[in-house]
Amino acid sequence: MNNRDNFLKGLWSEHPVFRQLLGMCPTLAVTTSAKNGLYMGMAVIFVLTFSSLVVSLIKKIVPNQVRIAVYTVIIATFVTVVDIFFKAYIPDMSRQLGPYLPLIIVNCIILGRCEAFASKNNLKKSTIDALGMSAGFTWGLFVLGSIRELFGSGMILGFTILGKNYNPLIVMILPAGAFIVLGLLVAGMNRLEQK
Amino acid sequence: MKETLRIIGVLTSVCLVCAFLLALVYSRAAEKIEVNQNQRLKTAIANLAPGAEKVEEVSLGDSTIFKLSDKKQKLIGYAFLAQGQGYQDKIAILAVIDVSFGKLSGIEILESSETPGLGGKIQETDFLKQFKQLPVNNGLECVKTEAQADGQIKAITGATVSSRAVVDTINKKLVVLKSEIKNLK
Amino acid sequence: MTELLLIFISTLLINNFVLSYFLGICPFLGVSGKIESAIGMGLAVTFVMTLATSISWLIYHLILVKFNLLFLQYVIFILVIASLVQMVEMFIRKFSSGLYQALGIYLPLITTNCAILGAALFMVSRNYSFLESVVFGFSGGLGFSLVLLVMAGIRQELEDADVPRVFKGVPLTLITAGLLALIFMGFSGLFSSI
Amino acid sequence: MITTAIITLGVAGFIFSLTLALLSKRLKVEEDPRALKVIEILPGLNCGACGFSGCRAFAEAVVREGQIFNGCLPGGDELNQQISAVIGVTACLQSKSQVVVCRCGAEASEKKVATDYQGLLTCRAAQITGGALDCLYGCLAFGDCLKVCPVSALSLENKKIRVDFSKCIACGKCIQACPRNLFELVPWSKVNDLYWVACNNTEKALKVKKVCSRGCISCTICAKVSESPYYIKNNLSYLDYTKLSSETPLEAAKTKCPTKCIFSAKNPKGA
Repeated sequence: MNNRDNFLKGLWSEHPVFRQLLGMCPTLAVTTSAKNGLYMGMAVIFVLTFSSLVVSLIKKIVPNQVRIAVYTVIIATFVTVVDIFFKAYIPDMSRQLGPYLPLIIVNCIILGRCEAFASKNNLKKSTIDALGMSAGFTWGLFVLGSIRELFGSGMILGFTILGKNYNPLIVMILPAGAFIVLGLLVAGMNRLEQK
Repeated sequence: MKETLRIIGVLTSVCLVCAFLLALVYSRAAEKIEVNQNQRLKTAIANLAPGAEKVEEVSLGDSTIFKLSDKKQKLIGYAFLAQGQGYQDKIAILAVIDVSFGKLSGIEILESSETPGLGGKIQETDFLKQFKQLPVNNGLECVKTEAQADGQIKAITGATVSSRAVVDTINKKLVVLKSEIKNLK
Repeated sequence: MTELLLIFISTLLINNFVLSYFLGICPFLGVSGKIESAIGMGLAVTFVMTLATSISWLIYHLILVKFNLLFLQYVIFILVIASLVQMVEMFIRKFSSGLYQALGIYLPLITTNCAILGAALFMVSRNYSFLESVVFGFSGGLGFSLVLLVMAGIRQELEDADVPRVFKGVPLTLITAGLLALIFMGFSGLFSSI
Repeated sequence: MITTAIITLGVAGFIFSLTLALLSKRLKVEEDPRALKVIEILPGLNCGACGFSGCRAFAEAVVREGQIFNGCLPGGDELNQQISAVIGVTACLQSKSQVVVCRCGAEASEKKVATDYQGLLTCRAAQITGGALDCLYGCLAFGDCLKVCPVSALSLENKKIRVDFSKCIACGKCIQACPRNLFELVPWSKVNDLYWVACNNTEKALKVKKVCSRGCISCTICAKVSESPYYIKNNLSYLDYTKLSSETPLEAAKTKCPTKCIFSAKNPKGA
């Protein structure tokens, strides 16, 4: 598999949200608006890329019994860095994302990718894989966030789209809406695949 | 034995390196974070009590209260923080009250993760303006109809739980502070 | 006492971990296929969650707060959880092979279960006392098991249902979860003063 | 602050790793090294065809009981011999390995359906309600068997089940899944190609002809070929697999069948 395919597979054919259904907690929890989804995605890009990099560097010296513990500690470190950064420079976003930002630590995408890919592949490959996966994750969150924001409050990224008289479908912003919209999106993905 | 040492060695050294990195990053950003948090408090107080020139933090019993004074060093009121359980998660409120503890100047929601579009409306002016210059001698009450008597707040339609959480949180804190304010010289 | 009961009921039903905080969705989608595995997973999560919240509380209040090291909380919490899960696995493997047969394969999955870390983080951000934290962790795990079980029951029935092909599997599960979330919202009327 | 941070996390890391390391020694379950070896050899499909809950459970039972029971079906003879070698017993090898065949060979155009079936699209449901197929014995073609096959050896082609014999592991899951009992385990002979009668209808010829143009009309032609392994019972032709030898006229009988309901497949595993 060449580098291009390796990157692109995260964007479509092995899309983490719509295909592999990984990292569902932040996917559903923070996508009440497109902006939240975007910021969350960027945090994931940072964490996934760097932790993949480190894991593939140290994979040989980590004994099996503490493998998971070591990986999670590394991931937690990068997440804390992001968290500190958010708190210092974009405090509003940090408040919005709340505890879901630290929950990136246990995001199955990250541990999954570290376990399944970075611990078996070389540095370059796992970094490219990580970039592709997290970019895929980001656009997934953005789409989900946009749909929920559009119908839930008539806006996208804070711009009114559906006009003043639009009566928002509040269910879209509630947890129930998150599940249903994601379900429909995955079904749509399946439909595209069938053709 | 060798295996044991390796387990300990790897995990411990990973922890050491991580701790070092984090401490480094944090020490750089700590000041900025502090400023951010204070900034928020300060702007909130300034919004609610435009006349307050000096804000002085004093502890009162278990809680902290801010004494607000105007240009002439005259005490014009107090600001206090109250925290309570909302529908989703905790809600943190800043409230400003007059010297006699009889009238709220206003409140601001510092932290809440209530459902946007429903409970989230507690952060909107329509709800918050009800607290402006609100006489609270007899405490606050959350009602579902239009507010008629003193201290009454009309709950947001569809978000009674969140509205009530705000009112109750302030109420509880008020009772505590009222009984202890005498201890403040 | 009322406080504790309130936390219990509200975490179990109203602010259910899965349906209103979206915590533990991965195992929720993965393990809810069969009732037996749902029970196993639920038990394992409840056990580890109760243990993890109590230990995290102790570490947070006795060490981190004291030394002003709050920024280390994520790293320490996850270290506690990962090690704890591994120790629990070793223990039941040694002392109860029956229990290991039943729970063993789910334990490694728990480390990556965000519900556990989520419980620890929520407990901190809400300033719970020790007892409250334990109740919170326990009822969170119980709520997770409850929803997992309900979902597994529904999914077993849905297997024979005639649905459009593109909806088969995950999409249907997600939409069912959405409807469940709506149903659980009804519980918020249980108390008038939460 | 940097120092306290390093000390705290370092100590925490040290304590946890120490506990883990000690526990992993102290609590080490004396796992039979042979069991680990067996697990390594096994394909790890966890198909459950051996009658245990998974490969691991099978391996543990093998080592504990000192026998290989029915062996690992997907693994075949070769693998079972390896397992036997690990636990030091002689494998009770199956004389021939097996595959499943489906006893309905009718395609969509050959099956007659009088009604427009509107019920649930599963075989089990259609079997209860009826109406999906006029023939009361043939394949309903909703693919219940496809769903249970652990190795995806089954497929539906033109409403006819096709078995990929190179994939089939003879686990028997399709046999249980099919409400019409159409699957049959047959020996995978090393001397002949695989032959089977692709009809299960035990009605008399006239009734069979009404519902299917492919069905066995019990004309007995196949049984009349000299040295024929075929025989007729209950208006249906059967093949006696115990009578097969390299000279058996399997092909001759197949070509003579008027409804072409004797099927054959090349033996991909070779003679």
